[in-house]
Amino acid sequence: SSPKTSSTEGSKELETTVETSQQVSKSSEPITITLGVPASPPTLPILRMMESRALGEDVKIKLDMWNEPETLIAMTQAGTHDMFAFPLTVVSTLYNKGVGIRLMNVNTWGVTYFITSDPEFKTWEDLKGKTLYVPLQSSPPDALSQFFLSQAGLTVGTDVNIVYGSSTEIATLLGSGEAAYGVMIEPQVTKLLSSNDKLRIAFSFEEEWQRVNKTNTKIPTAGFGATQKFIDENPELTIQFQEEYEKAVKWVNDNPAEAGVLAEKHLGLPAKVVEKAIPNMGLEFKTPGDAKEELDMLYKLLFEFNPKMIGGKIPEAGLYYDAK
Amino acid sequence: MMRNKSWEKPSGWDFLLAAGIILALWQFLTLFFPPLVLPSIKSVVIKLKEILTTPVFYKMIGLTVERMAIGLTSGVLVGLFLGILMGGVGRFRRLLMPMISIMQTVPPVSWVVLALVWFGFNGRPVMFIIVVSTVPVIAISVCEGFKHIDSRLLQMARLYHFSRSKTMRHVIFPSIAPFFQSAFRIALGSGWKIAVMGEVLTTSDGIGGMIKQARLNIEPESIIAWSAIIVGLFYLSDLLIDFCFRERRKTHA
Amino acid sequence: MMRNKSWEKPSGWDFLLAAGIILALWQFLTLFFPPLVLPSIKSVVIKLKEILTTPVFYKMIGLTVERMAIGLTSGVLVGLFLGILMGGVGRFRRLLMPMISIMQTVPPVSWVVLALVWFGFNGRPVMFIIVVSTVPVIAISVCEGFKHIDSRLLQMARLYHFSRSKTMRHVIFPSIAPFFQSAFRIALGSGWKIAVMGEVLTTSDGIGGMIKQARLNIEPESIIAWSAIIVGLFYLSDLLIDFCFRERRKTHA
Amino acid sequence: MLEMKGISKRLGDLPVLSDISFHVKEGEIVAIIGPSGCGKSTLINLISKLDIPDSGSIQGIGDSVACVFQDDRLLPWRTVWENIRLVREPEDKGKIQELINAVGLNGFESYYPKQLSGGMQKRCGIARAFYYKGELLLMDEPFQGLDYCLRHEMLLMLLKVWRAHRQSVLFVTHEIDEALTVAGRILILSKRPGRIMKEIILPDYDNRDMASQEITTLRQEIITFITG
Amino acid sequence: MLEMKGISKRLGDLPVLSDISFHVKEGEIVAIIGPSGCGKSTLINLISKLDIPDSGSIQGIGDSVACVFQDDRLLPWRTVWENIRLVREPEDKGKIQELINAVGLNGFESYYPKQLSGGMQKRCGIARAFYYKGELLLMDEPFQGLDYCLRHEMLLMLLKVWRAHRQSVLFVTHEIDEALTVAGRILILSKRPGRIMKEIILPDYDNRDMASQEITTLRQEIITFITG
Ligand SMILES: Nc1ncnc2c1ncn2[C@@H]1O[C@H](COP(=O)(O)OP(=O)(O)OP(=O)(O)O)[C@@H](O)[C@H]1O
Ligand SMILES: Nc1ncnc2c1ncn2[C@@H]1O[C@H](COP(=O)(O)OP(=O)(O)OP(=O)(O)O)[C@@H](O)[C@H]1O
Ligand SMILES: [Mg+2]
Ligand SMILES: [Mg+2]
Repeated sequence: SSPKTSSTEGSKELETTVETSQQVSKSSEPITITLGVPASPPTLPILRMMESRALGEDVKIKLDMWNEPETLIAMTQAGTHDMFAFPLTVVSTLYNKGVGIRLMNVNTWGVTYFITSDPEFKTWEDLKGKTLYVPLQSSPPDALSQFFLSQAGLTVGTDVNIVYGSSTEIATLLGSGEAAYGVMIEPQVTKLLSSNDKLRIAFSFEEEWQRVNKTNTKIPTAGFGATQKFIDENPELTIQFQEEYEKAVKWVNDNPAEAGVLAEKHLGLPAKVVEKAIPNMGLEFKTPGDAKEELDMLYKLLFEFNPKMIGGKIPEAGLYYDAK
Repeated sequence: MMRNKSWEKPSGWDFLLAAGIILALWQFLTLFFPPLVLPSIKSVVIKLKEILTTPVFYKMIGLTVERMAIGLTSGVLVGLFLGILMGGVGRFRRLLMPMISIMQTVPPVSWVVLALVWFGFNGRPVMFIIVVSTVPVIAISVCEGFKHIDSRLLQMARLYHFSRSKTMRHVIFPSIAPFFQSAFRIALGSGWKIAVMGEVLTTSDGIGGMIKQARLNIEPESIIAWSAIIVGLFYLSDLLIDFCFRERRKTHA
Repeated sequence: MMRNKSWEKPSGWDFLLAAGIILALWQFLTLFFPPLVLPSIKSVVIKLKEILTTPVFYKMIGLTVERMAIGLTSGVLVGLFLGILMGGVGRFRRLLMPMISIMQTVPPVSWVVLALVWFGFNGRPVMFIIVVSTVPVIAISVCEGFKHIDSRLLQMARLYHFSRSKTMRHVIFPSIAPFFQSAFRIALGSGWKIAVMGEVLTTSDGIGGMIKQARLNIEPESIIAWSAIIVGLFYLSDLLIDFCFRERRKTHA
Repeated sequence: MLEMKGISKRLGDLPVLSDISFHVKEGEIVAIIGPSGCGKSTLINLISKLDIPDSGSIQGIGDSVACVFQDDRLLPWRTVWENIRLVREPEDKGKIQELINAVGLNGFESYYPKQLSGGMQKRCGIARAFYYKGELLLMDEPFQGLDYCLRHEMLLMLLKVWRAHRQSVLFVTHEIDEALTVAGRILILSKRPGRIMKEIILPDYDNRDMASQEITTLRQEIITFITG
Repeated sequence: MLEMKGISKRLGDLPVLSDISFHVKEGEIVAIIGPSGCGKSTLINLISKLDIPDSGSIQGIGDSVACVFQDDRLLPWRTVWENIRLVREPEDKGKIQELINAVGLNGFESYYPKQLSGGMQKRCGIARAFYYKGELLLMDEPFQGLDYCLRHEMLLMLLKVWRAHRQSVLFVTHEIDEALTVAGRILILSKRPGRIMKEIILPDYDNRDMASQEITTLRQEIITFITG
């Protein structure tokens, strides 16, 4: 692949350009929004917003990456960061643990796929007597996998053996043919499929979810949030951010190639892979109000699976940010 | 040797004092940091109680203990063997040192996939990780110890035609013992941490698996409670090994 | 001291031979494992070339080198200081050893949030992680070294009223030097690994950040290439430190 | 100067010294003779405060005691010059060189102890003790391992230094002739546990002739005493 | 037995031995006398193959050489008994005890070297060398640090053992009387670099009387030679 720039590298570059532009409009008061984001799909719209200066010349966006939960916790606790992109489990847990944080929108849906190299494999029932590789025990993909397995009448441990690993290791094992059945998330799915043509997506969890529950709701995965403090201090900017973010999500879906280039530049993700993955990444903007039904379903399922995953209880409505 | 009274085992009082200082510091820091950053002593104690009264957790502890015991023992034996080879024969040192350095400097994430494919998801990669991090510590120390063997005693052994094994037992081992001991102490201490990190990396059971889950569920008090259990295990193992060494010394001296 | 010819620095040939063995082993293993598990030598070399011709990567390497240099230096100094305190005064040893043990056994995930909140997201937690893992290695070794100081020389120093600092410089330091050296060698070797693991845990730049990215993108050849760079850095640092030690010895002997 | 009263000492289970009382006057050279293992070095340790007696009192020792140790105790990682230099500050280059010449180590100033022969190490220890200029000089078999000529030279040097500075000297030896040459008094210790068996007062240095009848008689007396 | 031809040796930059040639016959005791630092211990090292000469040849040494080292070289972590026992297998308990008694270490069998006095360590080294029963016995100032009586006893013991086993002995000493008592021949070395200056052949042991005129003359001869 081609040379990549690192994330912070990119953020610094942007800062300087923004700073020079600030000198043009000295009159208004400049403000910096500090974001904590993982190198994953919800970050793509932010990159677009930074490039297009969607929030105007006075608003500087500073990106910090979080990859381990510790970093995110520290970001929420140190008071240094204003907004975050995070999985919906994490935001619920943090909220339930008393962190002053709001979910502004849900932006990622689905993204979990069942990958296999077994040409015979058709339904969950075919897993009987097999080993399934799942990234991260007690993560939503695990909860969903177990949910689908039980719906198919299979018992974990006796009918199906589940092996957990980190998503990198699971991907590697699938790609190298050491594992035949695995659960993966985008954008690694796209990367994985391009590395081994025996592999195929057997089904997306989204479709399974709709099939099993007989609905047409989707599975919400991740969203964007802000601290209560930031919202209180910058109500207008928050609304503006929300609007711009929605636009940026659309832009990413409409311009996967350009989004891929941005991802490579700032996140170090390969442009081609991101471009190919964007249609599968389930990027869609919904306010918490609009996504209420899906959120409730998800949280209910996770709560029944393991309450600790969402911080012990289904989050109250206070979690959801409402512009009005 | 400088063996005066102050070299005896920690007196109980000083130990309690040390524990007190640590707890006081902790308590003090909780005044400044929110519980997600630094959980309160109380919440950790509650969690600890929960862990220590739940049978399934004993199984997890047992798994880690087993991995640690096997990994450390093999690592120490291999390290000792390689250290003696390297210390005794310059050629071996020049050949093996680069490999030892690679073992030591390459982060586990680089070869953990290989270890998983090789050993499976059954916890054996954890042992492998412990071995890989123990071997260099022991081997390098032992090899360094060789440099400081009194060559006059080696000459004596040669003159009196000590067999190779006799020279080993009576000249070389006692000379490198202090180096081995300090290395062993280091390997034992870090071993527990490495066992847990290996578990975080390659399995979902054992203490590492519990910590991984606690991380995922954002339960810092649980992470700290498990860490306290690791520290406790370290102390137990330290006492045990001290006891064994002392028994040995008694019968051999 | 057993300083015969075979204790000289690795002869070039043996080093090449060692490198050859490692590469051959690698090549051999690639026959059995798919490239995702163990990438081919060629793909890694290509990646290495790419890294070494891209300026921005030098910045990443520089970041890691800087963190390592600061972390290791502070860790060694603090470790030396604590080791001397513990070795010299039994009371300090009993008080400090539990804290050293905790530093050593508690996995970084337990306190990394605290470190992040405390030191910020600027890479300083990485240095802190290096310090925390270096201090016990040095302190325990130095403390162990104290046990093996020849008490007859200490008596001599007392008789001739050596000042405290003179006794330090001329009796104690030279006696514990071999222990310090072996500990330093261990800390240096593991230091690079720990720096990288610390970066994986707390930042997204430096070599650790690059490895994390490579993991995310499932590019094992990139992971291995970066690991090779770490090994190279270790060798450079080892040479550098060897050189400094030798210069010092020249002027002081 | 030095006053020991009723000193006893056990090492481990072994009674090593038992009820030792003696004194060394200001500017006196006292020689101690006794069988190997009777506690002479232990006695030296007690006087130099490196060990404490089980009972009895030691008095009158100032703070500056120099010692030629039986086992040398040179710093292995320092050169001959450094080993000597370190015991007194500021460095007196002329004096150090003079002493190094006197003990015949010139040319070996920058040798490390392990590069010296046994006798040369001993001599380095002697030079160090002299350089320190203690009020009390303890010497534990200092000329052991030196050859016939050197031993004679060293004795002369000791007497010369002593005449110049008149420090008190306590001198452990196995050589009766050495004691007869250099001491003002000789103490003879018993087998372990060491007790003082006999004290022999020697004639003035000025009218002491090693070939004289008096000395020959004394020598014979000592020999009969210790062999008998 | 032992035949040395044109041996030279440098240590560092220092020429230590220069063109040494001599021999030791089967069952002969040869004493070596020489100033401190002249290379006697270096010579012993060469003979015991612990070091190699720069030039010259050493021949006729079998495989079993015992040595009383000048610096003892006891294993610090082994007891007196163990230090002796280790040099020969299988363990001959009776013999070990006999030797320990002979050197006067009975009661100290389970002491560690650092718990012994200097002279006692030396004696432990002597017992060890005797226990080994080498064809060639090298002794580097073996009785240094022993008292008058012990030294005499040790000399007698050496002669007794020698009479029984007739092994060859090379014996370094600074004590002329020791050499005169025990040696068949005496070699006198020069100052560093050591060369053989003089060889003195002594009368038969059977008609050797230390008080005899012959011995007195020899002693005087040696003294004049080394002081001259
Ligand atoms: N650390 C110790 N533990 C037990 N016994 C000891 C210790 N140190 C010395 N001894 C014993 O004390 C006795 C006297 O020892 P010391 O060194 O004083 O003898 P010495 O008169 O100097 O003999 P030498 O003339 O051989 O040097 C010896 O019997 C020795 O075994
Ligand atoms: N490793 C070394 N490097 C340099 N010179 C050395 C070394 N070892 C010994 N020498 C020198 O070799 C010379 C002879 O030493 P050796 O020990 O043989 O003397 P010796 O005759 O046994 O003296 P002594 O009677 O004092 O024991 C000494 O001048 C010493 O400084
Ligand atoms: Mg003594
Ligand atoms: Mg010698």
